Amino acid sequence: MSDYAKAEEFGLADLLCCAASREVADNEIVFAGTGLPMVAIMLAQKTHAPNLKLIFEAGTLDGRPPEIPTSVGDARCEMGASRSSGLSDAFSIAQRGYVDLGYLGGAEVDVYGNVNTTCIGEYLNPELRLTGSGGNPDINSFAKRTVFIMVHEKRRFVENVSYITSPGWRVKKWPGGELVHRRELYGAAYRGGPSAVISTAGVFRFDDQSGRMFLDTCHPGKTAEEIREMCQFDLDISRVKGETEVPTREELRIIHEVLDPHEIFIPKIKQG
Amino acid sequence: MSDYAKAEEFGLADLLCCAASREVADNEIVFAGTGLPMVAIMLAQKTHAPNLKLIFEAGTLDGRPPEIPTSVGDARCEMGASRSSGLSDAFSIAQRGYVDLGYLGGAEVDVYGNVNTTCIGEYLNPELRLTGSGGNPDINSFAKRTVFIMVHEKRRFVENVSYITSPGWRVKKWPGGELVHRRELYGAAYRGGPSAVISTAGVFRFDDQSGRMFLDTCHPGKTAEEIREMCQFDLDISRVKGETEVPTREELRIIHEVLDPHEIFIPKIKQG
Amino acid sequence: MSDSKRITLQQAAEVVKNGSSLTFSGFTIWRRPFALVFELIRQQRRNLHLIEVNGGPHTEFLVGAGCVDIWESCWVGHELYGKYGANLSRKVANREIIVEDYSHAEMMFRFAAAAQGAAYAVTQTSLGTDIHNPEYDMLGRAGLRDGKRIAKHKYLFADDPFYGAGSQVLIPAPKVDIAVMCVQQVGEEGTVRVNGQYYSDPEAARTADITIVMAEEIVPEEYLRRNADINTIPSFEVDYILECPFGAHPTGMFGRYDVDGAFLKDFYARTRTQEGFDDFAKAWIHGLDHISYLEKLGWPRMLGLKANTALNYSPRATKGGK
Amino acid sequence: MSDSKRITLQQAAEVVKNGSSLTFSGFTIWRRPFALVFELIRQQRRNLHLIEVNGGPHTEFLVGAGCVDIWESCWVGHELYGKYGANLSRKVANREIIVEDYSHAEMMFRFAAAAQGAAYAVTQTSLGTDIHNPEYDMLGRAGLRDGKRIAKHKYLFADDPFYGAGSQVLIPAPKVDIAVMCVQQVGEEGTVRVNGQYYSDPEAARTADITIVMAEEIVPEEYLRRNADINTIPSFEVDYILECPFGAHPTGMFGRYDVDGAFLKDFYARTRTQEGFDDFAKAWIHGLDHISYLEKLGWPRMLGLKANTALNYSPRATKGGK
Repeated sequence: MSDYAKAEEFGLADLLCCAASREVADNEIVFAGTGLPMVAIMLAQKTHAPNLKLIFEAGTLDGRPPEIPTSVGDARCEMGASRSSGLSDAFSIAQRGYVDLGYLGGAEVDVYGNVNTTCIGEYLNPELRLTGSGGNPDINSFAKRTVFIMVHEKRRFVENVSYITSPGWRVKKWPGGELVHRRELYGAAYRGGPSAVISTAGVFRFDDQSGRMFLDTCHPGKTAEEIREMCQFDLDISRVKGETEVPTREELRIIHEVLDPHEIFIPKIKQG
Repeated sequence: MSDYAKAEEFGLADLLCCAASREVADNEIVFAGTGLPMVAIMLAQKTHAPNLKLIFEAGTLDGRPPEIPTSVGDARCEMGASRSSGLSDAFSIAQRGYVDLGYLGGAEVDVYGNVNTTCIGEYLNPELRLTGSGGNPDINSFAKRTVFIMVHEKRRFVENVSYITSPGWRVKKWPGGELVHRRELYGAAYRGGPSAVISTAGVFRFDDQSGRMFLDTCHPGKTAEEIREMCQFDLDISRVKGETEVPTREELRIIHEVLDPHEIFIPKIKQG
Repeated sequence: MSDSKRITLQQAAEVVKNGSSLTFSGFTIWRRPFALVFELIRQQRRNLHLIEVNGGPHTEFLVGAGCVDIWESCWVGHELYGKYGANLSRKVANREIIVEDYSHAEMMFRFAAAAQGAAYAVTQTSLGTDIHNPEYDMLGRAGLRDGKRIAKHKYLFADDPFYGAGSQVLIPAPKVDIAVMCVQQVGEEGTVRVNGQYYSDPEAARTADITIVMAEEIVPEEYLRRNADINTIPSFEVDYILECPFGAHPTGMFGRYDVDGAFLKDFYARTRTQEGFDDFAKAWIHGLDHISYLEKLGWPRMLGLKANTALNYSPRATKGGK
Repeated sequence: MSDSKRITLQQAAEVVKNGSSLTFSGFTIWRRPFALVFELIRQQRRNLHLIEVNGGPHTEFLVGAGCVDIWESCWVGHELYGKYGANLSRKVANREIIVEDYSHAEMMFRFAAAAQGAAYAVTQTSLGTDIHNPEYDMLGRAGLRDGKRIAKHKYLFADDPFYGAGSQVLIPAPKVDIAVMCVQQVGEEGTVRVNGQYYSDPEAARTADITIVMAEEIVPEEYLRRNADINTIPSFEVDYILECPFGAHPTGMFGRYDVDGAFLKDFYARTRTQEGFDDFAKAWIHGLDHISYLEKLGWPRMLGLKANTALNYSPRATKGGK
């Protein structure tokens, strides 16, 4: 039996990190970006999935960093790696179909799991230009499953994102731009799509048929109704399984003592 | 003044090697295949073109082998190289347009400099299947100039080769197969073509307009008329400049004492 | 052996002309040729067209200083030291710059195609996204697709004729005038040895018509040629070389020094406005040269960033955590 | 860490089924997985489809033994130890094999595309040659272009739509069931370190659905991971590993042993006829295993081929000169 931590012993970032970590199975090949996804996957590597293979976009393959790299270009990424090379290798391996799971983030997500990291507002007249796509659409196009980790605000959970940076389950068919199931567009390259969104409110999954998001579990202290109110679209809460599994004390120890002792990505919870 | 060797001091292979070596200018980037081309280019490197850059097909870039490699895959290729890698690098560099000169061989050549290394006789019913193309068409497609080194026999110097393995000045336009100037087919990738054929009889070049071969120089002891008789096509001998420049004693010393002391590619001439 | 490829930092910046298309070594906040970027700003280079597999702080400096007309890439930011590219963002809002968005893999495959001498690449990434929205072809909207230095189309779709694998995205190889690389070692004849991840450096150097290499150290060519299989870029792809220690600061360099997170955070915080950028540039770029820039940074700061040679990173560097 | 990838030579050969498509490590007469090739001949594997960037002696052995139905490549021979592939030549004359000819760069770019997960490559090589003669599409003539494991077209032409650069050759990525690699070192988890030129090995491994690595030595994985930047193939691309010293003989291996030129010359001279091949196979393949093969070769021969570790080749090896 797992030794679960009490509510006051962990923060939201800890919860997200542990929930994300549980999305991966052992022996899978995982592509993770900078930040929380990196902590989540390294946590999995040090708990239930010791044989997962980690690919960083900048070019390290099957690395085993002893502590968290500050970004995927960091020297730490290379420690214990099977091969260190460059982006051509990383993206070729991904497009060739090796990747089981990708961890990503986003500024906005819509009901179909389309994610926007490019701009807030109209692309041609943006309120705020963001970083741009990075590898988000690529990892999401190539991997069998992707998991998004996001801050949950009503303005971020929308019916349709203003700019699809990264493809969800129903995407735009050009030149017309009508929404179609991604299976239609990707042909032989179709391998899957977003399998979960882990927000600061709950865990969400997608209906096989409609491709629409539904609520899977609520984080402790949140009700399904509250979470529905935090979305601009009509969130399906009929399938809620219960509460999101909370971190164990061992997971918290690994996060804060081994992986991120300097609180680069995950702050420690100060207890009374 | 160069100290030229006397007729009895060198063999045909020596003459070919020196003639081929003289085709390259200093600082050029050269792509050379296994065998005599390799000796020729390394001779140039050790005489008038110390700064030429040598690329071997298997993946060594700007190598400076102290002695002749037995093939382009040999460990010797890598000695003193700027980079050792693989075929993708070598062919990418070539297609990108870095190569000034390629040295090649062939079983048959035609009046337009098309070369056959694939089969003798009809392709669909061959008298003899040969090695196949290797990199011959590629180097010939990508380099600004190519030099062919060949055994001169009448059956090898033909009006049209039975199979164009490597493109000369007038090549086949598919699907019809009519002969057109290579400039028409290569578009932006057009950089040049065969600049010389060095056979065991003489040195041949190509007319700018017609793309047809003409005799440039005769090897010592051969007349232009004799050489014309050694071709199945009507060889233009109106522009002959004289005799092929013979090897110097220093060149012979480098070939036999430095580059190929074990007579792997070039036999020593036994005198008196 | 051959004529010297050595030039000075000033001369290197002069190789870049107003209107040149440019690319760089490195990845986000790693191994960016900052000393030369600063010199370009000092020399007030204008109308640059940056074509980058990904951007970073160097992009933000060039954009903030008004050097850039077109930015063709997929990402700009400072990783954990600054969420996004505030200077680019400001210029986009003011319509002072053209941004052409591709995905990261698209940019990588475009450079891989160019480095291979191919006209275009074939991929199946990012289908269904707004990256392929025909309304968002910004170079096309600006009438700049002349089919010479800028491709006639941002991309094209084509069905796979060989295996019926479905819709393919054809993306043009970029035409790049100059690549500026920032690496650990270069030999006198131009051979480059990159330590650690080489990112998209080999493709960048091969794609560009002219390659300038800025290195922590120029080493004897013969030293590098003793181990040809660990070299990264061959001699003949490099046109100019210069030695410039700590030339990547404030970005990091594997085995040599870490990212200066505090510097980047400060830059990010202070350059949201043009006035802020101009002040920052006055303090850190104008009136300085590379040595006086290092002197201004000071020994304690630089020693704190210095990588441990067993680890290849600095265990002392404050990572600018949250 | 993970379950062992180790198998025996016999088991490795059993991974290859009748009808499999196969590719190999190496280049012409270097680093060919001979021990496994011999075992395939012993096990009488049939109907193989070889797809190779280039062929060599190993092709000649498999073809001579009747294992191969289709050979798709650009070159076969023994370099200076035998002018051409006499077994292939004989089978071509007898119409006992289908040969699909591409150019060397086309084969390389096809594998590079496959390794990148692209459906096809775009190139401008070999335009105007009979390689593109539509009458010479041999898999098409045989009705084998099903668009599944064999592409619907040998190649297609298309005009460059981006820069008007003219006619492009589109060439399909190959579908390869199994790559058999012969290298210096493999780690217990599959990481491969190739010393010297890596030829087209990285692309071969990534292209194939299953990759078998035969190494001179299996080394601790952790040893290879101390220097990730000099490894060649990542762990997860490798499915099976086996240790097989001198497994490339009679071909050579950088840093370990030279090509056995005398062996190849003898093979070339004696296998012009099928009877000659059968005699040669009786003497050197059937009834032997890898160790008895080495014993038959004998110590003096193998010590003569052994590479000098400073030079990476054998200064003693007779090169079989003219």
